[in-house]
Amino acid sequence: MTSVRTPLLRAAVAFACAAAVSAPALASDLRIGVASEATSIDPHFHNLGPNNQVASQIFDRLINQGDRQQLQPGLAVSWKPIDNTTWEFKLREGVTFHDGSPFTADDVLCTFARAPEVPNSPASFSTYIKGKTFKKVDDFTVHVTTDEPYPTMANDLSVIPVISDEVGCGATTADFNDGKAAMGTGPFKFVEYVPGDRIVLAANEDYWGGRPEWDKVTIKPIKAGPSRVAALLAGDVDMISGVPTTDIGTLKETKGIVLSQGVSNRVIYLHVDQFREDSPFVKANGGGDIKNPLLDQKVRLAISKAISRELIRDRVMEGLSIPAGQLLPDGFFGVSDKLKPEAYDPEGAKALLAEAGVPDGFELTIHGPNDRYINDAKIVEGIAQMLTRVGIKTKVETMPRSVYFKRASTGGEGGLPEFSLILVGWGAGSGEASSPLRSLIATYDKEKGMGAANRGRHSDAKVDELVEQALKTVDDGKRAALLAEATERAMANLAIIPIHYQVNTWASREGIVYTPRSDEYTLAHYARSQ
Amino acid sequence: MSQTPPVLQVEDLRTHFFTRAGVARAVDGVSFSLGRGEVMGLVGESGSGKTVTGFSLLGLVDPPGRIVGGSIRLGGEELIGRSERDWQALRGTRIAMIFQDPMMTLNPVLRIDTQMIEAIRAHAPVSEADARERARAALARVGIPSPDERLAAYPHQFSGGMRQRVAIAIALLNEPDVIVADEPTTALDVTIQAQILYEVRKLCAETGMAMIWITHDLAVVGGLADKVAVMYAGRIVEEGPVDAVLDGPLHPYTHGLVGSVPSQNRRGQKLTQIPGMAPSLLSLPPGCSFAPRCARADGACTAMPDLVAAGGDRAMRCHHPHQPPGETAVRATGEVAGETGRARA
Amino acid sequence: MTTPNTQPGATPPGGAALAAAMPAVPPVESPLRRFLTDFSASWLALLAALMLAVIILIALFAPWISPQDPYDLAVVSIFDARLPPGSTSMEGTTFWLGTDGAGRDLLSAIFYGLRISLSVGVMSGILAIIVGMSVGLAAAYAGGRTETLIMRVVDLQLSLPAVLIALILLAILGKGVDKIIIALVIAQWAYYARTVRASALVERRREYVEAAACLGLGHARIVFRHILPNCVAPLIVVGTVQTAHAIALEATLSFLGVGLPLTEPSLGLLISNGFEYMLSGKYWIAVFPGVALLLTIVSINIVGDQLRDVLNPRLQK
Amino acid sequence: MSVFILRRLMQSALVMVAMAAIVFFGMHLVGDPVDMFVSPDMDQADIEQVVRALGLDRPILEQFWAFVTSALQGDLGQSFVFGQPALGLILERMPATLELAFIALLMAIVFGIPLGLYAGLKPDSPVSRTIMAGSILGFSLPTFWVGIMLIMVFAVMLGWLPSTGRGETVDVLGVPVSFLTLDGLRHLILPAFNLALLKISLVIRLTRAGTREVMLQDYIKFARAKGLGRGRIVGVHVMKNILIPVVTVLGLEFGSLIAFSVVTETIFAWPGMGKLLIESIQQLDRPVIVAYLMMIVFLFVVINLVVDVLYSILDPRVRLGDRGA
Repeated sequence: MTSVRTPLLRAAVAFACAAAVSAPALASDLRIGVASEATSIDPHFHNLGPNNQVASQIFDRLINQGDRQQLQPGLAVSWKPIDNTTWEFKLREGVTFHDGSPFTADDVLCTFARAPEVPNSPASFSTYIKGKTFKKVDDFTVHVTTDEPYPTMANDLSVIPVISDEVGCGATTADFNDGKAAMGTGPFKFVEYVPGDRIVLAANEDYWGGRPEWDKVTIKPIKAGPSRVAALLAGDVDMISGVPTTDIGTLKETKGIVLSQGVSNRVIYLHVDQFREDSPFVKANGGGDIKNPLLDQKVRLAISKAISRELIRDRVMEGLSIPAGQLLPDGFFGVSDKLKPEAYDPEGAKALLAEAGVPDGFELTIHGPNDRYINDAKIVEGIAQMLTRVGIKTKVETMPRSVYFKRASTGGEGGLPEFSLILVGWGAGSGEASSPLRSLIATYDKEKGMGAANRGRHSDAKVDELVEQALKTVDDGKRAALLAEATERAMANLAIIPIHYQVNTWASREGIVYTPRSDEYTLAHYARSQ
Repeated sequence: MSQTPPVLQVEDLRTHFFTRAGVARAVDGVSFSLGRGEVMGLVGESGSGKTVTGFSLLGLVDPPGRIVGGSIRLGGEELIGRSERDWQALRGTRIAMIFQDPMMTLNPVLRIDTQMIEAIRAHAPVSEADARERARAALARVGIPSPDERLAAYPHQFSGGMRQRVAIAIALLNEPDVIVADEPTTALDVTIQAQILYEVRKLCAETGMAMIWITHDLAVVGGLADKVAVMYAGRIVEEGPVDAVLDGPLHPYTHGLVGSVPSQNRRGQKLTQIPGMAPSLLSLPPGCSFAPRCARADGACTAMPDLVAAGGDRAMRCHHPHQPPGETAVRATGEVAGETGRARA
Repeated sequence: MTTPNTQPGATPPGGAALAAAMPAVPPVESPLRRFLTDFSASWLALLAALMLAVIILIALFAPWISPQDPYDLAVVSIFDARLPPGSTSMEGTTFWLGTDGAGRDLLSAIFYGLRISLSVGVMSGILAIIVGMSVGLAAAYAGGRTETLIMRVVDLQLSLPAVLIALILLAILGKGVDKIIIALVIAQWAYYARTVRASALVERRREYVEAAACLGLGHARIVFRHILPNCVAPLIVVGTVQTAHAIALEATLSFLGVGLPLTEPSLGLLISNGFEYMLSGKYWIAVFPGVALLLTIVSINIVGDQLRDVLNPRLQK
Repeated sequence: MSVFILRRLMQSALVMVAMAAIVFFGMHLVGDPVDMFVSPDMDQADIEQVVRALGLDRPILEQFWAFVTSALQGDLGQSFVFGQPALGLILERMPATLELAFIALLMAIVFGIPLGLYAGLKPDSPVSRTIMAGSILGFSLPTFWVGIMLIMVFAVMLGWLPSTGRGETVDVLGVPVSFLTLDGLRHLILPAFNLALLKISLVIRLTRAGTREVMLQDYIKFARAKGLGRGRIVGVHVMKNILIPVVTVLGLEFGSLIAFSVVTETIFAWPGMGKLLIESIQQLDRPVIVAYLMMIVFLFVVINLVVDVLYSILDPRVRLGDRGA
């Protein structure tokens, strides 16, 4: 395919280069265009990507996550289990908040007391805090105890920003938003928050990790993809996140623009109805009733084989995805090194369908969101095309996430998931395979808090057992092995059908390099000038 | 009257409309003259070109219409060929116009004083206060009670008759030499019509203004005008002193018109009517335009008759005129005209 | 022979005076003929009407003239996605206008999209006319309190912008052609109600309606035989404008993500999908559907404009 | 007059209640906002905790009743997404939207009336035909398409104007406005023009139609017969007559400007309440949607009142009481 381009666009690009080169802001200013807006400066208000992203720059955590979500010393310099149910955290000394007050264990205690209790919070951090007792041993030592062995302690505490006892803990969300309480220890100080328009940060001269490079950081939410790209081309921002896949080709060829790409912790996969004999969106050819063929592992495997992940990568994602064979990309904790993406094999798929007793396929509707993941609706459409080609006559229905997720979770009879085959994504916030295993694969169980997002209701006692065991195993090596085993078993059964891992793209003007993060956050201190 | 030099002299005025369907000769060779204080009735059916004649006199003919020839002399000055700026300076000062429908001639969203004062200040550097005083006086002159209050009113607060008085007052503001009144009383009640006719007549006599009264109503002309011109299809077919023409019409068309007016003198007589309809100006028959509707028409009428003098200041355009009532009659009408002229003065 | 003073193009600024000066000519033409003559007085309007006819034909016969069935997922392949105009598919068909992000032949997608956009516009228009007409007629005919009440509702509805109403409704109703038609009808019926009432009021006060009532004709007969036919002209004018408006509105709603389902794209959805490609150099995905939509709306609007000029008695003196 | 205003307010209060009810119950049917908010790692108990905290576990009628009772005390509820009072969120973003809409309105008048006048006075000139063709285009082009083209041309290609955002603001009486700073003004131009385009076309058409009609009136001919200059005739006699429909329609269209700002604000990342609305719809933030609509209805009532007053000032034939009765 040759790239045909109108003179207009060529001119646009040429002008854009000139603009980008001739009108950069002061070298020490960084203006970032981001796709989604933080809803609050209060770091505990909502456990939500955009909010956490802003909080990560103003606040530190006890343990910070690196670019691949590896755990790094943050406000804690070291952490270790001192017995089966107690973890000890040694805190960093000599750290001050932006208002100059010193950081001590009191701040840690008050943080974990406040975080689960923020009024009106649509999703608090209580998940990571409940069942834990925090104890101050001295000003720079904190003990955390749990009832059972708790191996993911460090992961849990790596998501909660630490605020100041003095000004933060008694403050309301509004106090954070207008800056009064927004005192952290992070690399940047809060300057200004204009809802809908910008968040302005300034360098924390005394940051314990060294003064950040940027004097001033302006974060502008620009929701529409093309507008975001245009803002970069026009020189209104220095860097943007969430570059639409459609524009990557152009930006690559644009002088004065550099791209950074990195795999995300987000896997895009299909959830398959595995609990109903009579699945609402599966029909026999011609529309009659049929026993749900998706219950058959062979049919699920056929679906997996029918999908060309490479074609989706090349044609839908413009090269920006990595075909997936499990729940997290290589290199993350607890992934299996044995699992490879299912190869495209339409003939094999047809053979499997025949084996499963549906040689002529059946009729199916696949559902998906159209505003949640990168190119979500297009992926769904591509998958439907491929399934149709092996005989599963597939219709497509996509909808905004506002409607989709409720129906996908509880829209059916009796509050059960409504659909038969759905496209969903999962980002492992903690960077461990335990996260998707626990929520997506484990048997749906309210009591135990397992399988909360298991919309296919796959259930395998063996997997459950392995996951539960892993969640109690403190030893990292053993835990990783257990998680890998659980994953392998689940994948063999096609508990879910993984499609790909998202690859995220940032674009910046020449002279700025962004270190891509697998958690998709855009952080000013990960941008460096050359 | 005829000794004094005419205020307005129109000769061979031709105003044509250039439409895609062809050229409409709305006014085609109209000539007349008007002396100081003289009132001329311009009579004709709708579409006969009388209104366009009126507009031509003020240079208000809009495209696709255009004055294509002839001469209009106002106080001896030739107007045709003047720039729009010159015309603008003349309008309202030397020659003014009153329109047919009093409901439509005043701008509904502007107060009366605005509309009057602008008419004065468009022509002379008069102070606002002076202009207002003149406006007030003008309103008083046309018989509007409590003019001070009425100045601040909007047109919709007046009745039709009152509005026409206001329009007349506006036309009078700058004391023009000639007023063209285009059927100003047609839309009004008969009683109000009579009042206004009386007052207009009086004003002309007082100020020495000449007036062209355009109408289709011969009865009105009879009571108001000194002389009358009858138009048909863009041409004057008959003209002369008003009583002479009305009493003894020469042209068959005038004859028809007079015959169709009910009058006390002819009570019990049958009203005549003119058969047929006014012709389209785009498809005029060759020769006499009236021929198709004329009982007297014959082969001769395929040639256009000239406007010929018929004695006693009269002229007509016909190959087969009705018999003039004779010399005595002519003299008699002259006397009558003179008498009425004196009586009115 | 045409009468000069009824040509809208020839109506000069001084038309009132001219009309007064012109002799009346007996009407020699049928109303339809005169309408046609008047309408074709503007070559632009004629061109637009012609264009509209072509567009309607394309929409009607899309399934037979399209190279591909863009809704058949067995035919469409993402393997063919984003091919430039003139490319050839793996099966050998030529994509004259290229393909979109899902591998649909753009030409076919545009033909089918026209079909959906037009039917959404026309269907919602017709339904809105029916609703609006009934309400407007009821108001005008009933008078009194009923009328006041109805017209208050109409006023309120009119004061709320259509795009807002449709946006909220679609957020509640969800996606789909039927849903968007419902939303558009609810957003637009009031325009028709107002138009019909206005014309009906004028007609109701005419002598002939009173005469008909005096003759003891039934309500229905008076409404349908006497009042309704006189509301048709303004309805046609409002209807064309509103149809164009509905098509544009549907495009906007699709852009905002609450319009039609992705797999059966209307023109608006094609454009809003193409919007993503605006800066990408794959101009055809955005431009061709845009041109098609533009041509459609512009021709409807030009035709509507001309209809208004021709049917407007006030400019017709 | 006060009876008239009172009656209007009563009616709009009714509409506001009806609107709130429809949206309240409608949104309830659509989806569960909690599915949108929860973070992936939360288990079922945590999710239920959120549902309880937001009061979504209670029967819908009870929720509505709670909403109505607190609304009567001026509290329209807390945003699910922001955790702040919904009304406050809207009021916070309202100045940006109003500023955009006002500037757009101004543009509509400044560009629309002269162009429309010209086209009306010389309907057959090539310039007029161009103006009218342009207005049909302006009428037909979808706002979002024009928006991105404006960014392409003026921000990306020419680099004259910034592509997105609001720019520098200064506080006037505690309200941040951007038209008083150069930077703010530069940021305003493109989005305001984008929003105004439709209205410019509308004003051109209204003005042209009005001018053509007014120019045919006898009172214009009479004004010419008075010897008035063209300037006075067009500037006073024509203008004052066409201003009546233009002002009336524009006043009513101000509402639609605010509505269409949803599109413009999304494209230009303008921090107004339109953007808030579309985001709230996407996230099912019911309290904000309900509050937005009630706000809009209230705003429209005010606008309609202002239009009525303006109308009565412009057109002496209309007096206020006549229309309300």
